[in-house]
Amino acid sequence: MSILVGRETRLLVQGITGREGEFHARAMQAYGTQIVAGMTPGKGGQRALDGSVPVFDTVAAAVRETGANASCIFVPAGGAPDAVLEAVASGIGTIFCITEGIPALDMVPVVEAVRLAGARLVGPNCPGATSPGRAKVGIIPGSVHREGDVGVVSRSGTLTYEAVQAMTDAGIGQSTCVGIGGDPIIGTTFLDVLRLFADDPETRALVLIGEIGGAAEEEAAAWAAEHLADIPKAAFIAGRTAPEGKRMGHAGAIISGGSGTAASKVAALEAAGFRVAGSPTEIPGLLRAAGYRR
Amino acid sequence: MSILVGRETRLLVQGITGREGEFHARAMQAYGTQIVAGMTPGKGGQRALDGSVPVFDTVAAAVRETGANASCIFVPAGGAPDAVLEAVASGIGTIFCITEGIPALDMVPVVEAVRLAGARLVGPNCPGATSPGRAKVGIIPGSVHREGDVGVVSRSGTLTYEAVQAMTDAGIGQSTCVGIGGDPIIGTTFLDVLRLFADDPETRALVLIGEIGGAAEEEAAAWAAEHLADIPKAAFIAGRTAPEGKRMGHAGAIISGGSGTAASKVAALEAAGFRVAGSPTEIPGLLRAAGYRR
Amino acid sequence: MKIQEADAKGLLLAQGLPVPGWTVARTAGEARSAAESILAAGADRVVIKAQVLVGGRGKAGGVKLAGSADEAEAVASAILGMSIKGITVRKVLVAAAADIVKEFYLSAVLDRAARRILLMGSAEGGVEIEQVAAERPDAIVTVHAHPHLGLADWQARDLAFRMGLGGQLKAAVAIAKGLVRTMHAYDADLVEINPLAIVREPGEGTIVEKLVCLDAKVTLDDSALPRHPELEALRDPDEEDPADALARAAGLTFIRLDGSIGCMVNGAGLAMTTMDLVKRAGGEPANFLDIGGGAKADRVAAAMGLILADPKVKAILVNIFGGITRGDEVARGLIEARAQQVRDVPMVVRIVGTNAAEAAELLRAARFVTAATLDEAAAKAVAAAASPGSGA
Amino acid sequence: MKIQEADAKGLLLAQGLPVPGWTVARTAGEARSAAESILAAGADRVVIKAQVLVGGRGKAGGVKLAGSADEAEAVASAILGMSIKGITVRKVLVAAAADIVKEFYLSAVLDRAARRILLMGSAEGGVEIEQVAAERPDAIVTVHAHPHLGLADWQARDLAFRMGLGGQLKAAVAIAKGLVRTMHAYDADLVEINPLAIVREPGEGTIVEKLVCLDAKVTLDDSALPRHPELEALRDPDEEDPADALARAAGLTFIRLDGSIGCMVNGAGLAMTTMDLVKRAGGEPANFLDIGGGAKADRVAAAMGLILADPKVKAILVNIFGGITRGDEVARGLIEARAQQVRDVPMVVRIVGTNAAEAAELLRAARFVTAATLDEAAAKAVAAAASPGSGA
Repeated sequence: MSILVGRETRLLVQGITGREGEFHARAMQAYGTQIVAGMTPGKGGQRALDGSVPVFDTVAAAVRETGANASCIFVPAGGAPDAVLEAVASGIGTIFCITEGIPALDMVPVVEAVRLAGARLVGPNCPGATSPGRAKVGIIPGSVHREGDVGVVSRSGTLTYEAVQAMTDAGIGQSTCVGIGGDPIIGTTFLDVLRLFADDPETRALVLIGEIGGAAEEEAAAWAAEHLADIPKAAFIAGRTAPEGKRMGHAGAIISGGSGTAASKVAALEAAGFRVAGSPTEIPGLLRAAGYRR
Repeated sequence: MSILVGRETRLLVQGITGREGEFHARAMQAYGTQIVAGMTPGKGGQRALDGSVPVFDTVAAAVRETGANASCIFVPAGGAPDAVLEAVASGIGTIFCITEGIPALDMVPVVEAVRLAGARLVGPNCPGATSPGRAKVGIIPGSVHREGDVGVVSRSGTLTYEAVQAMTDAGIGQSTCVGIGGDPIIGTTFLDVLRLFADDPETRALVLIGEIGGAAEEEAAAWAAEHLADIPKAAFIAGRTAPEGKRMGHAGAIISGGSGTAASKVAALEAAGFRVAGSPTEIPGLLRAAGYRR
Repeated sequence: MKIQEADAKGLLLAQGLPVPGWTVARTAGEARSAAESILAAGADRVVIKAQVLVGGRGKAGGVKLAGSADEAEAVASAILGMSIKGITVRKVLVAAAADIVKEFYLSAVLDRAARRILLMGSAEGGVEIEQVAAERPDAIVTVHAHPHLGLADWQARDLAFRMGLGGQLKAAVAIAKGLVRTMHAYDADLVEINPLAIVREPGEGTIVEKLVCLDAKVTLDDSALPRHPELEALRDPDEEDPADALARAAGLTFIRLDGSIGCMVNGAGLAMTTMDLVKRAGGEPANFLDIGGGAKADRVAAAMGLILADPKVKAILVNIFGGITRGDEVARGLIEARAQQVRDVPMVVRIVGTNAAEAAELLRAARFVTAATLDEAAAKAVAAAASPGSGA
Repeated sequence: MKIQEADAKGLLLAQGLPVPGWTVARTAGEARSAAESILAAGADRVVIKAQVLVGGRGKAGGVKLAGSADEAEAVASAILGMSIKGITVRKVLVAAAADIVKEFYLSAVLDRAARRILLMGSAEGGVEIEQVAAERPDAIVTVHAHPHLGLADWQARDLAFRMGLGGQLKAAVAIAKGLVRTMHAYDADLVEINPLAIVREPGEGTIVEKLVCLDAKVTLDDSALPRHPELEALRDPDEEDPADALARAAGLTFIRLDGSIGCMVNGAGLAMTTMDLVKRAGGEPANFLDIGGGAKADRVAAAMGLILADPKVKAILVNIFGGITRGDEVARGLIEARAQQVRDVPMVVRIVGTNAAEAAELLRAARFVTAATLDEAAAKAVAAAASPGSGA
């Protein structure tokens, strides 16, 4: 098994006819993801990805005609919140929003609508998720992965690739890698992903890649201490040397007045049984030191 | 038993220090309703109804201090939607909004919030509900009632009193009388009330008092045909002679293009086993003709 | 409250919707000069439309085209003063006749059953939507605005695609959202565009197709008028029964009818029931009159004045069920009103409920004809109207 | 984006919040004439406040009172040009000194954990809220605006009562709702009033107490600035590092730091990690620089220019993990940038991921120093910075 994406994923790509949407849809399809539909208003009736994927005007039509059960959104920031709402209202259960630059207040009503509908939104401004050997949704390069049983969850993009590549190079494969996104308002938190991993029988170790700012890593650590005590766990926190009060690109990466510091996160993670790496390359070694065998 | 209001009702009166609020709170108390709290922002700490009822600044404080579980709202139209939201958010389960003249679009988000919270709103612009001998909430004159087992539901105010008085004069008592209000957007429909009566073992007959306009009576009749087939049922529809296209005071009382006519309502009710009266005074006789014995 | 087409278009325009220009004319001369300007600006023809609050003005001959200023004057002259369903036309709207490619229907309406705003669209525009609904219900597509989030873009797009407006997607979305915005901005309970039309317009050196609102119908929520004082000015005094204005000022709900028995009742449902019972007893009500809750003596006097102002009234039936309303207050108002009464009309009074005993005593002392039940009151009033002079 | 107090007050005023008047002065002379007007209008004293985007200006001597125009000129003269936390004061705000009865704190902030707007209030205003939070957390009261319905009146009332503002209920509710409205109107992620104060003001022949916003702090959501072009004008060019403006124009995220190793990375998390590893290897990063996703050659060249413009930079570390970004594009950008490079600074390049092989070939041909892992790259860059001339 795996979480969020897998062989059962029947993916709709919202914004499939855009430059980014098409590029990544192609990469997802090449990886083996079942892309059953594309959607771009006004382009219904066309076919995308060399004719292999039907394009619809509305998500409702795509769902009705193809049984799509997950969606990946590449719609520009101005239309992305609406795209999420359309997916939710049309019965899509798992939605990945890759779009970056969405004003934070636009997402406030959207995440609430997602919650009320009992759907799951990952992102926005996230790289997506990959269940190696099964499916990838989003923009994580497929080449960094290896099939396996370590669950990876991260706030950032390229840093995740770095960490996953290090694992793959060391022969450690992943059950699912999830990038939750670095925006202020996101649909799925570290804790949400840990809960999913806890219920996944094929995930036998965990890697958490956090950043300074906020308290999401601490919250996740506290939960893991109680519910994931028995499996090997490693972590990495970016921004240990970032100066206070400066915003390092990610909205999350700002520290003020001692809260959200790397030190507080490292302490919380270590207290919860995570081995915390000083560099992404140390993660494989720390997993093994924590008892991971594969 | 009874529905909506009863001996277990611990009533909060929102707007208790206003002229209407105080007048009717006094009448409710005189009828035997347990009024445990009043609420008027800025008058917290005072006592109303000759010192017998504490007044709070917020509904939350009233609930916390007195265990209020129902509320009756006499707040002016401008503040009434907010008063409903406050009651809902503070955990009040049953809310009667007596206020008239609330713009319809103001109620659209409010009834949705009530629905999402799983609470019940009766009204706005309704006379309230009385469970004779137990409690009355709202403005229905207590004197018209008699304890009994006939459930009454109505869209209007004084017409309800007329019908109930006729029953009382004929020796037929009521389990609960509910006025659902005549506004375009109301929290509780005829159908909702029929469902409650259907679950009330002490309600052994039904009286429905409708009006021209809309399709709520037809909808309720269809449900009653299926779920309330076995009990005596009588009905009255006001506006049989109202001219088409004219709005007769109640927002509901407008007919256009044949829908919502008295004829369609009478037909639907008769098809569902209701005996339909030509005058409110005929209701007792029709109930007896339908098999009601008391 | 209903408002006229020109006023409805003004509201839509203020909300940013595409409404082609128009002029309102009160005389044939004004219509002529409006037509001159429009024709001079390049239009082939003008359309002249009667401004009345009743439907079916097209069938009644209230909408005509004109190809010249002379013709416009003649047409306007014919329409102004015309009676449509009993309403005299006092204004016409003059606009360039559109070059219509295709007509659609689009409206936003408060859906009571669903308790949210409903958008209704159809590719069959320009005809009465009730007729489309009856004959080809599949030709009507609908979507509900979310009660908290409003009408989302995707909902508007979905509606547009289903209406066959995919080719005008952006404009259709803007208009659909604009209708909902208009409802909220003015507390309208209906905003209807029929026809919404694709028209040909001269563009930059070429002909462009545009989606525009060619007609507009807006009705406002009376309960919300207090917070839109500017909209009160859109009430058309020409078209309103003077009695309506008096009633509104006195806080009464009054509707004039054709019969001979004046009714004064508290509560709309009871007022309708009273009318029904008058009719059942063989009479015809002269009006619907709800004096509302908690009516005091002065409001009763005003109500009596309204009823007596109608020369058709031959008897009066007063039916009060006291709840908030106190019976003795009503009785005092009646006694006072009768004292000032110039016309001798029989009156039957029934007062029950709050302070009914005090009321009964006052009425007895003043020698009013009373009744114990509503049926009895109706019967007595009908009898009184049938035999003038027999009353109070 | 942070904006200055005077600009923040302007936004609040535009949203209808009660903000006493102020003037911005760039010279002591301007401050003098502003003070003259204010004193002539009846104020006893004026307050002169440094306009800088850093906190703690009061402690730093950037806020002073003056009782005369002379004194105002002298005070302004002292504050203008003063350096507060490294920022030179170029503007002061001049306003009538308020007659404060009691100070409160009120703010609206985007609460990431709860994913909704949080209102935070305290009866302990005028001091840093972080200090109140640390010392007396019970003195802070909060409420979340509903994510769909916004801040309801009852929530604002509840907050006001708990803040001890029951005596100014209407004003407090209006201000609390105004803060949320301000957040939405400008896509702010923080709107803070500290102090919110009850002040005495001369009323109609008497002294009245009023609730007003005496200070204001607003930060804007950078992601939303494209839809508020008018707010871009509030960015203070005086206070901004010129490199920031260049970076913004090129679509880069750049933060200048104190070290000697320039970093160019794609992705914020990876960029922070690169800094961390430079430090771990014994070096000090000269900057944080995220070239973003899908960076093309020209953006790489712009980034290189920014790094080289810093004279402290003694070595450059380029770390690219290609996902959306193509490694060969970056390599070409680097080769081009080096060709135009005026200053000889050693460079260590690591490119992995998409098109890494093509990149490696280009870099090899151009004789760049490369590294396989990030740790290796960091170590090489630190070594290069330590021994100048040893690099590429």
